[in-house]
Amino acid sequence: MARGPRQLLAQPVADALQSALPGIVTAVTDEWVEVASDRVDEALRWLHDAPAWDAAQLSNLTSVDRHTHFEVVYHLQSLDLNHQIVVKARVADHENPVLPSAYPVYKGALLQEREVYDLMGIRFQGHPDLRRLLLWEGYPGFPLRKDFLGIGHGQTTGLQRFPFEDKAAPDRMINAGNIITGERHSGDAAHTGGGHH
Amino acid sequence: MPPIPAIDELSVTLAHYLIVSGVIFGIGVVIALAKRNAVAVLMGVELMLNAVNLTLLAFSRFSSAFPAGEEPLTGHAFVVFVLTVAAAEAAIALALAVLVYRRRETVDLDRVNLLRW
Amino acid sequence: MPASTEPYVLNIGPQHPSTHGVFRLRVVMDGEVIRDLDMIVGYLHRSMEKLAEERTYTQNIPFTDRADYLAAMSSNLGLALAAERLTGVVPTERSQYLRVIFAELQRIASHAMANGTLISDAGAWQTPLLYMFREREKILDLFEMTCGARLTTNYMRIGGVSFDPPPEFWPALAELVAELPERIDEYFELLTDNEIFLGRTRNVGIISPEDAINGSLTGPALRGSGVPWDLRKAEPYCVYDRFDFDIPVGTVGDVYDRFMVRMEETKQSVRILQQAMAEIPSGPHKNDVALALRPEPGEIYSRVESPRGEIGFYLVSDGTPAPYRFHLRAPSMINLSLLREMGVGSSLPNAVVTLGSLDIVVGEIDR
Amino acid sequence: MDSPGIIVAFWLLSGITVLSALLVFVARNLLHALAFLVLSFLGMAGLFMTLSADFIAVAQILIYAGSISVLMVFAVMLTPLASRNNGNSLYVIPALMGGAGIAGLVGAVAMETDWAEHSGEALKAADFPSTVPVIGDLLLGRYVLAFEIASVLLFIALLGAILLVHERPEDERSAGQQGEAQ
Amino acid sequence: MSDQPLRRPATPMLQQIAARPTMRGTLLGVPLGVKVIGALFGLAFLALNAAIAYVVIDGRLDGKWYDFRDLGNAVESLRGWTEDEGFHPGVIYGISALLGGLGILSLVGVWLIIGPWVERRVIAKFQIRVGPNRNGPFGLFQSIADALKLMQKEVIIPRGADRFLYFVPPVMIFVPALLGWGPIPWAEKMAYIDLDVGILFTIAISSLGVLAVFLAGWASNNHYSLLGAMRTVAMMVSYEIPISLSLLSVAMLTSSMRLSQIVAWQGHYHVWIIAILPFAAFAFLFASTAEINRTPNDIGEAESEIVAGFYTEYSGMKGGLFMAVELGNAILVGALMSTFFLGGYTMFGLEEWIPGYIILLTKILAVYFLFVWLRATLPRFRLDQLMGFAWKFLIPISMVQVFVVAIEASVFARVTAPALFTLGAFAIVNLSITILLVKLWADRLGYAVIQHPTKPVLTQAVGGLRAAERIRKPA
Repeated sequence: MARGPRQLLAQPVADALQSALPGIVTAVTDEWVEVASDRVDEALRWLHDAPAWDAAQLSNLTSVDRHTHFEVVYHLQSLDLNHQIVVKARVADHENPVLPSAYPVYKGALLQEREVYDLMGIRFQGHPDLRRLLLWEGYPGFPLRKDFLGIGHGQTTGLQRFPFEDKAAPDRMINAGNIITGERHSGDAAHTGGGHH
Repeated sequence: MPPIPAIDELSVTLAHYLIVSGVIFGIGVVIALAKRNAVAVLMGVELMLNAVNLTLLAFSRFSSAFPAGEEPLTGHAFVVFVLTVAAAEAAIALALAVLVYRRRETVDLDRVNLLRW
Repeated sequence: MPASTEPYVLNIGPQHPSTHGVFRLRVVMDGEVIRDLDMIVGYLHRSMEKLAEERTYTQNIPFTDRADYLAAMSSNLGLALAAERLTGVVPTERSQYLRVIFAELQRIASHAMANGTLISDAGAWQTPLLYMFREREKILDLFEMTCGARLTTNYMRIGGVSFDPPPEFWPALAELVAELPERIDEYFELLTDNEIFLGRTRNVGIISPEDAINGSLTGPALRGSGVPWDLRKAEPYCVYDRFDFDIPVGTVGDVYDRFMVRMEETKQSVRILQQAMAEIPSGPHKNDVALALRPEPGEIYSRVESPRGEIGFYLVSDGTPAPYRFHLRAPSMINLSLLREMGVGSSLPNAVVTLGSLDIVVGEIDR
Repeated sequence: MDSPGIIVAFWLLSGITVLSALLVFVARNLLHALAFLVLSFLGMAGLFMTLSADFIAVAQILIYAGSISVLMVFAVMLTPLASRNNGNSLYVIPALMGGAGIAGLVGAVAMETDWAEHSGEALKAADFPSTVPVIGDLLLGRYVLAFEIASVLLFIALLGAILLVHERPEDERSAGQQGEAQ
Repeated sequence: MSDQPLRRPATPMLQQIAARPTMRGTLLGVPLGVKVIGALFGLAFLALNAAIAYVVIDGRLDGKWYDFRDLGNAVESLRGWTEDEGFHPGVIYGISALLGGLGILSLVGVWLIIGPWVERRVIAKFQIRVGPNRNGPFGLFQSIADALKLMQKEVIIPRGADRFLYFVPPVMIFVPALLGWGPIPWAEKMAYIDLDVGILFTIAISSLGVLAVFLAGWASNNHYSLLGAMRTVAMMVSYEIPISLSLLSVAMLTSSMRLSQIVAWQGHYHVWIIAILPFAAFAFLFASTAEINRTPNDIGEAESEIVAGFYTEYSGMKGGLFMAVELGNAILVGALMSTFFLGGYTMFGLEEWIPGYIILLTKILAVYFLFVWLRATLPRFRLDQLMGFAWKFLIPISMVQVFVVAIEASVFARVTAPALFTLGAFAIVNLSITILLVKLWADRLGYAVIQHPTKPVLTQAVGGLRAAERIRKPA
């Protein structure tokens, strides 16, 4: 199986994780550690803080649609120790996928989680500003899902109103709160558009 | 149809300037009294000062109270002082307007009706 | 109540001289001060990741051209490398050197563009930009000689590169490499002692190393903050471990440091080019590889150091010729994670320069 | 005053001045009023010019049209939430009457009085080749005290304006606001 | 996938450039007859020059209507003739005014056609490009084509714009740009209105543009416009003060506000005021670039920040008027700069031989070239930097300069030593005072030239935060 040149074997990571946070590891292979989906943020926080693993940077965050469930993949890396750890979370609910946000641990998750939400429809709880990134609010469906074959019958692409965005909330951004001052609104509140087809 | 007067009879005299200055002064008074906005009131005051300047200059030019060529430009010197005072007055008045706005969020003089703001 | 003006919304972009493409910043401003900032992207979204799921690995290489169109070679290389690691194909020795040469040429060209547009954002009336274009043109000429394309090169292949450079390539490259250090010194003279440029860029848009790492910044943005992280050294791919070069890191983390890191990296790239030209072995430029490779089910995350940072490819294979999942980690987009924190509270000119120093390519952000 | 140019200029310029002054009163928008005010100032400068007061005319342009109008612009822009409305208050009728009265009075006096004024050759003799040195001599000679007082006045006005508009630091301001609230 | 890529020659552009005919090659290829005729023309030109030189030395030209060195003579004799013929004074006045107005209008008009071409070609040379070269000879008709295009374009009035105030500013800003040319002397008697208060007039005229800029920005109902307008207004108001102060120094030194007299003073003493008042000249030049919105002070229309500043919303010829004013103002400032500081139409006695207006034009173009050079080289300041520079730096030092010049002017009026000696002493004193003041004041403000800006550290190590700390604080 393929591993990156600097990718750690997952078993020791899983063992350490399991001993520190019992019950958090749900599966492990050579390459990745799978953690309980509702405790991802705990696992990430622990890996970030543990000096032995020092997962200082969230290198990459993406997701895979496995038809029955989603996998969210976190590629963590330590710059000082120069290694890479792959953590996965299995989101079982294919209809209404929810996951804790990694933003409190990694600021770098800000846009990556927005992208995952946009294209795969996974909602990250605790994300300060969960909106669609590449597509516009109100786009029907989440195109990177495997069951997304096209825009459903009777639904428009919304191209007519593309430049004008969401007319219902024209000053959405101003009300979206301020990351800097900590006035945030919850991820749920941001989940306004995007009906499932 | 009355005969068209020769151009010399149309000549402009002191009275012409005084009338123009009186009219502008009157307009300035109306603006200063009738406007609600503090900045507009200031505009009226500036117009009045302008009218006064015109009077001073007109007297300086036409008046034969001084023999020609002797102390003729006193009016000009006075206008310089008026300009100075006008500039100072405008600065202070506009500062006051900004201050009033800061305290009361309006520069409507009808609503600035307390001596203390 | 202070004598402040009403906050108002300013739409910078999608058509704006300093957004470098169809990138839109929606800024709430109070006079000259930015109170809130939001970025709106997606105007160039072409659903590459979805399209890639229908195509073979080789067929996907042109998509990477169109993602980061200013550094097509680097993106090509990223996908080729990822696919090789997934399938176990070994590239030829000569092609490894060719890959290094073209990736470094691309880095010089891209940094020239980035720095040139940064200075244009600072208000110089395009003179430095056009000077930097001079070098970039020569490099693109080299690309054209080799693969027929200048921008969307589609050059790297699984198991090698698509063409061996023609004979006239090598003297042209030698000439370019010989004159580049002189040119770079010229830019240093023109810009590094320019008081206005220093005044505009120093202590503006500072990113601390902690924030840079935590915010997933990579590339010159990370190195400008003083973190010596370069995948060419940290995780040497191709034959980078055979070359002697340094990582330039900034000391303050401001716009000027990011600019200088790029300039210095250009010099280091010239060093690599010199060594690679001297050491390149002869041999085939490509291994014969089946057009439709069927890797075993599995996944790989492989990354290379593009001019903009870590460009990573996350490929999931299910045993068919097409990837089950194809994800491109776009450094341009992820480098913007801290944009709002940097922008809020600064002024419009500073924000424009800061955005310019992050060197975004909208094709890569939107994909 | 025999030059036809001056006669034409007088009627034209006084027309412009009076008309634009009227428009200042009529205009609905404060910034429109400001534009007309500047036009009025410029016409007034032209009138000064017909009185062969070149220095004063240019100073009028510089101070009124160039500076005071910009000051007013800043005042308008610094009071953003106030209305841009150039509306009239309840005093408009008395004000109109007063203004008309003053104008009529001045006009009547101007017309009825037999002014001891220059005309013809004497008026020509009152033309000055250069007003600036004479004004300078007057200002720094006979009226030097007034000149100095005016400079002090300007200085104090500058200081006063700065002090009035000066923003207190954030903490002090909030303390002041709390004090007011109590 | 063929192994043979489509190939083009290595650097097609370079080969094309190499294939171009050179100047020397062109000369060699000229036939003999053409050379002979050319030589004859050259000789005839030399003979003409010699004849002119003879007439000038002989003094036969002096003051005649055909004295081409001063076109004012012709107008003056025309006035004399009409007076003799018994025309009404108004007619005479009108004719001479129209002649002068025609001169100024044609100057500005011709410049508006040539100017863009000059600017674009010169900047192209700076930027290793070719510039406009397609339309007409050397691309000279490019600006005509541009003007035609601008005229044909629809003038779009933005929704919510103040219609009345939207249409006024382009006109309002054009008037001062033309009026400013009035008092400038082109030769001894060649000034349109040789105002007694020329300096004051110049300042007053330049202050008129402020309101037009503000109204343009405000009436457009666009945030970019308003931002640009407020920036420009703030900057123009601030930079009027250094301009006034530096011109005040000039007026005191020459004890006149009449522009022709300032030039005559410089011609009389054979000195340029820039040598005596270097700081005033610098302040004037710098502040003028701010007044006319040129690099490095073009923050009012900084295209990388606020698109086109206060005239973002003006399309067609209305926008074109703003651009034309900007271009015209550039040479107007060049003319003022030459008049006040560079000797105007005088050139150390050369004005006896060469028409003064040509000398002045040369100087104007030299200053204009400086502007273009700056534009092609420098980045832009930030608003706070610019305002700080004006208020903290230019104005205080200019004030000190005014005091020094006041003393010097009174000394100059009383001293009987040779003027050149006194003025030389003033020049040395002023230069040293300026240098000293600038240095002291910069130290006082805590400003120091950045000699060695931080360069990136080169390292072989790889790592994260800990490595960064190691690099920052080497053990």
